[in-house]
Amino acid sequence: MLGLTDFIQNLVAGVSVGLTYGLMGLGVVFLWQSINRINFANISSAMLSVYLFFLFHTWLGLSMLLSAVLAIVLVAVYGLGLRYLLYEPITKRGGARLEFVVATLMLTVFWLTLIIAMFGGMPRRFPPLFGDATQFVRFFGVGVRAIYFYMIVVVAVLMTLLHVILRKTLMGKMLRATAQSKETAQLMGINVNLTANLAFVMSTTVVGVAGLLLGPIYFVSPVLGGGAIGIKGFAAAVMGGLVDPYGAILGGVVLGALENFSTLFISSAYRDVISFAVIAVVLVWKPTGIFNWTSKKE
Amino acid sequence: MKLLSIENISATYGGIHALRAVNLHVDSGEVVSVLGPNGAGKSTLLRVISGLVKPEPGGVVSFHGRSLIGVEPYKIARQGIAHVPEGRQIFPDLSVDENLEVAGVRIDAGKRKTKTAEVYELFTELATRKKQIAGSLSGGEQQMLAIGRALVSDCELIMIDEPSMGLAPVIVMRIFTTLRDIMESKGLTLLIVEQNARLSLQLSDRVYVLSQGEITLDGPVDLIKEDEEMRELYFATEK
Amino acid sequence: MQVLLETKGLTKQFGGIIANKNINLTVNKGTTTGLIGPNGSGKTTLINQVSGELPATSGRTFFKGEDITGYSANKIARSGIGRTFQRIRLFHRLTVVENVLVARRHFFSANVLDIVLNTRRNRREEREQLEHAMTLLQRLGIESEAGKLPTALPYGKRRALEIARALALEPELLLLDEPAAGMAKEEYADIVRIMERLKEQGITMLLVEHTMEFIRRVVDWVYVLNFGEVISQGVFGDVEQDENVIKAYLGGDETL
Amino acid sequence: MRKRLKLVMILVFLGAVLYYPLMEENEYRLFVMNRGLIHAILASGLVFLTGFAGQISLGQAGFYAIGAYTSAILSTSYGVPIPLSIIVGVIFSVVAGLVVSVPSFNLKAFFLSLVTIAFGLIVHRLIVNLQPLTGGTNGFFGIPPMRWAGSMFTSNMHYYLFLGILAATVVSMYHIKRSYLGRAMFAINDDETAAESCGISARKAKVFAFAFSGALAGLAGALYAHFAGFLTPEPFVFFESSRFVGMAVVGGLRHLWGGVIGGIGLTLLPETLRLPYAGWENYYLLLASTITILFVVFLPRGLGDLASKALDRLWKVEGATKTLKDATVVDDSEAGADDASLT
Repeated sequence: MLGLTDFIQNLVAGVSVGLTYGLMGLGVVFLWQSINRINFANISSAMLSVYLFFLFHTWLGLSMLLSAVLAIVLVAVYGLGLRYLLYEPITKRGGARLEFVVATLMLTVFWLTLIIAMFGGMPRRFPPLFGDATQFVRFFGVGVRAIYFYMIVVVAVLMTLLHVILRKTLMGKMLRATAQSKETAQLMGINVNLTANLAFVMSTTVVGVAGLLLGPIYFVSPVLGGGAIGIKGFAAAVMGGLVDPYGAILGGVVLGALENFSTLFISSAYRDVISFAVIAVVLVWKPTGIFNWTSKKE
Repeated sequence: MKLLSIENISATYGGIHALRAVNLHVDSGEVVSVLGPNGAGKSTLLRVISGLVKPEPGGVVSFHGRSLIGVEPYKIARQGIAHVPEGRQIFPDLSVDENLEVAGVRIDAGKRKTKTAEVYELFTELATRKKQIAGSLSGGEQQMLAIGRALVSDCELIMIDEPSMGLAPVIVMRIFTTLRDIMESKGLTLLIVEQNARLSLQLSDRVYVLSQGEITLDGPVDLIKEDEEMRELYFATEK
Repeated sequence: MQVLLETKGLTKQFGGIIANKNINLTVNKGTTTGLIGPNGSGKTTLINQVSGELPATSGRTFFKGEDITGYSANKIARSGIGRTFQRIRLFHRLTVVENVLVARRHFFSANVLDIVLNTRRNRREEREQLEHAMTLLQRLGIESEAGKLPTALPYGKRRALEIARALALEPELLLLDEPAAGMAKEEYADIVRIMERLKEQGITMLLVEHTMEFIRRVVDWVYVLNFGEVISQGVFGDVEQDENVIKAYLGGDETL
Repeated sequence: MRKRLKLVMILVFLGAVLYYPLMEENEYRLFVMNRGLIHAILASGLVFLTGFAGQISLGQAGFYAIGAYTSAILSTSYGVPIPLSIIVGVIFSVVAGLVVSVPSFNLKAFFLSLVTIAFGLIVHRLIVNLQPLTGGTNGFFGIPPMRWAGSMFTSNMHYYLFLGILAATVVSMYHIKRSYLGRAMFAINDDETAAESCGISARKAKVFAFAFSGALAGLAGALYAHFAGFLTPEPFVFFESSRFVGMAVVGGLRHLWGGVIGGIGLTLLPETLRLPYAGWENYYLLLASTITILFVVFLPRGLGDLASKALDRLWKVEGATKTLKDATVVDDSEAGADDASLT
């Protein structure tokens, strides 16, 4: 039988991992809202940030914090690169969504093969950015793995920050206005070039952060850039109808919890199948998302 | 003094020749109406001015004597041209306050505040709904918000595309009286595109009639004050 | 006179906005009926409801006495209602004659195997339907454009092609959404000629149009919509004198 | 004169294609070529689905896997004769195609791509997890090879078989494209609303497109199973699906020969890059994905389009009616042929 403590521990584990899926979902939401595209290359942003962090810390000997910051900054710049080296040239040549999908998918394959060619397929130790991964923090008598604690804290801070940016600053409001109607935003004098850049940068950055958070669990390994984890980000985003950032986070949490309990009760072998089934079922049953409070009109 | 000047502008929109060699100008402090039935090219005209539609080469669109052709729409807006688009196009998921705020990106925060306060004074209906999501407003309130956005931007020229569309007569009256008040108190320059001729004529100094993409008539308002002529305009006889 | 199309209390609501309210409309066989009204009065919505593109919120549509409410657009098309669109919609990757052939789909009986093996039956049917399509193009005066892509046609001929495609269904009712919009003068004259010829051939039409001169020339009966409601109907000569109609277009007598 | 040149060129091309395996001394190269032919069959199915009907599938490896494992399991574990097991494999993937087509009824292409990804991943996980049936990650071995007159297929026989099937695929697609079915698919691709107004059921057209492309992927999979002799879940991962779409795009989505060019081209290319230099093994796939990206970015219409334009210039078709910017999208012979058959 499952005791209360076990239940809580599993719940916390599921929810915290789910939060990182939610972050990846945010990456999907930001881009979908601003340019109506899904960027499959963003699947690899999580892997890129982890390997960059590893590279800076282990190879160049920089401090962990500095390495993490540098990795995130580079991933943010990578977002800009995606816009100017991929999105713009394709759009300029009259390429539609499909061309963008194929190009970004191929870019994911590119990064994956590059990482495997350079570092090999075997996982490497993730530098203890969040302290000892095996340590426990005690809350009301329940031991929670420190890493989960960090995940919750980091995502909470990040979400608060995003909330403030989107709701309280002029830049955030401009971003939301552009998402609702690019044309009208232009008529208001909003520089839509700038808001698009911001969307690209934000979308890769959140996924980069998610990568660092997942590092202690998946180690420095190409698994982070493989299909499965990225797809969970999509599943989270789909639950928010691809337009609701809060919906994406909640979607990720539900997905994470679902996964964790299915590992517990069914089998870990079918864990991933659940996320994939969620995507299919939600999209077929309610394509506008089940956690969608943003009333995007068709 | 010519504020806005359009010479020999032609434009195609979806394969249709929406505008054919149109000449038009708006002087500072003037109210100009462009009348014409649906599909005459009125909206396209405004879209050309605000940069959303590219005209065919060879024409001139200038504001303060500076050419607007090829300038990005947001830069045109920042030069002081506010376009209140057809169907209002408020940002439905932004609050009333936020809608007004993003319209004032070309001015500093302090000025934006005074301008916003002025709008709330004009449209008291909006003042009570500051935090409400704009998508939940009624059609008339949305139109007020759309005009309010133009006012907040502290522009020199406001272009309004069919403010009466889809609105009940009482609301249309309300909108037009407010427009008149604004003009009297602030001396704004206005370019109105309308189908509802009777009201917009009462507001205007000069009028252009657009039919099938061409200006068929232009001059001072008295020119077509006669109701019969307006009827002909819409229920046109000769081709 | 025989009633071909009848709507009873047709209503369409988009979220909180009511586009159409309780529309009762009758189209008699062999007549041409016009729908006019200011911008945003719900004319296109009504056409789209009849053609099945938009499901009605409430109300029913009857065609040849049969209740076609809720039928899919393709089923309605096959039951004998052809249509054109406000902004011309052609298949730009298919040639002009192929555009027409698309609407001949249900005059083929060849199955997949016939097609893959290109049997004699398939070849014969293709030939027959091609001839039929060419005759239609000829009727609309665009047979010399058969092998071109629609993007190569001038605007007026694109409209003619769209009408030819609708006629390929051998429809009993033709819905035309602003057939003369955006036409240059010569093109306009062509389209009026086409409409007059269709009338002579006894084709029933329901059309939305803004050019009043066009309405005057081709329409037998006209409905005026404003705010999604029918505010007047009758022959055009009467309707254009109706104060309500004038008010809808020009505005009321209010002074500022 | 031009006509004779065309004929000569076609004959030379045909001769080269038929003669190739006889002069190929490198067994490995022939093996790669055979895989290229299999990929060409599969990529043709994607050209059909995406280029013709405008639907997207990023889960094509799923259909490929269903065909492969069905035929492998039936023939190995249950002793079903190979031709029959292949047919059942195809039927299974057609059924899967029918199921996957359902979401396409009301999902825009984009959301659909997510559903198809999910489908591909689920199939992959099932293969990994249903170990007793599929061998899981250890692989499925001992699949009987195809036989002719009692002896096992040689590489050359495989080549001619695959080539024949590929040719039949292209011919079928050609006929479908020129039929009411093809027109219906092009129509829903261009404008679904307008197609419906012409009496075309968009649903039926989509179901057909998914079934047909599923059949080709399943067939390719079944052929691969008996050709390779063993199966692992590896070739059926998510990224393989994107490689297949990449093949179709590089070949030219809207071109009849797109799948053939892309399928063979993108299979041979990385292998060619692999051979000459030692130490390149790790990087040849990198180059392959780079090349695909460059193609998509700089030549979104694909190689097939480029080739057909070049050939056109070669025989300088007089009075070619499709000179407009969209001329690339329809097969060039078509318009002329229609005109000709009328007069």
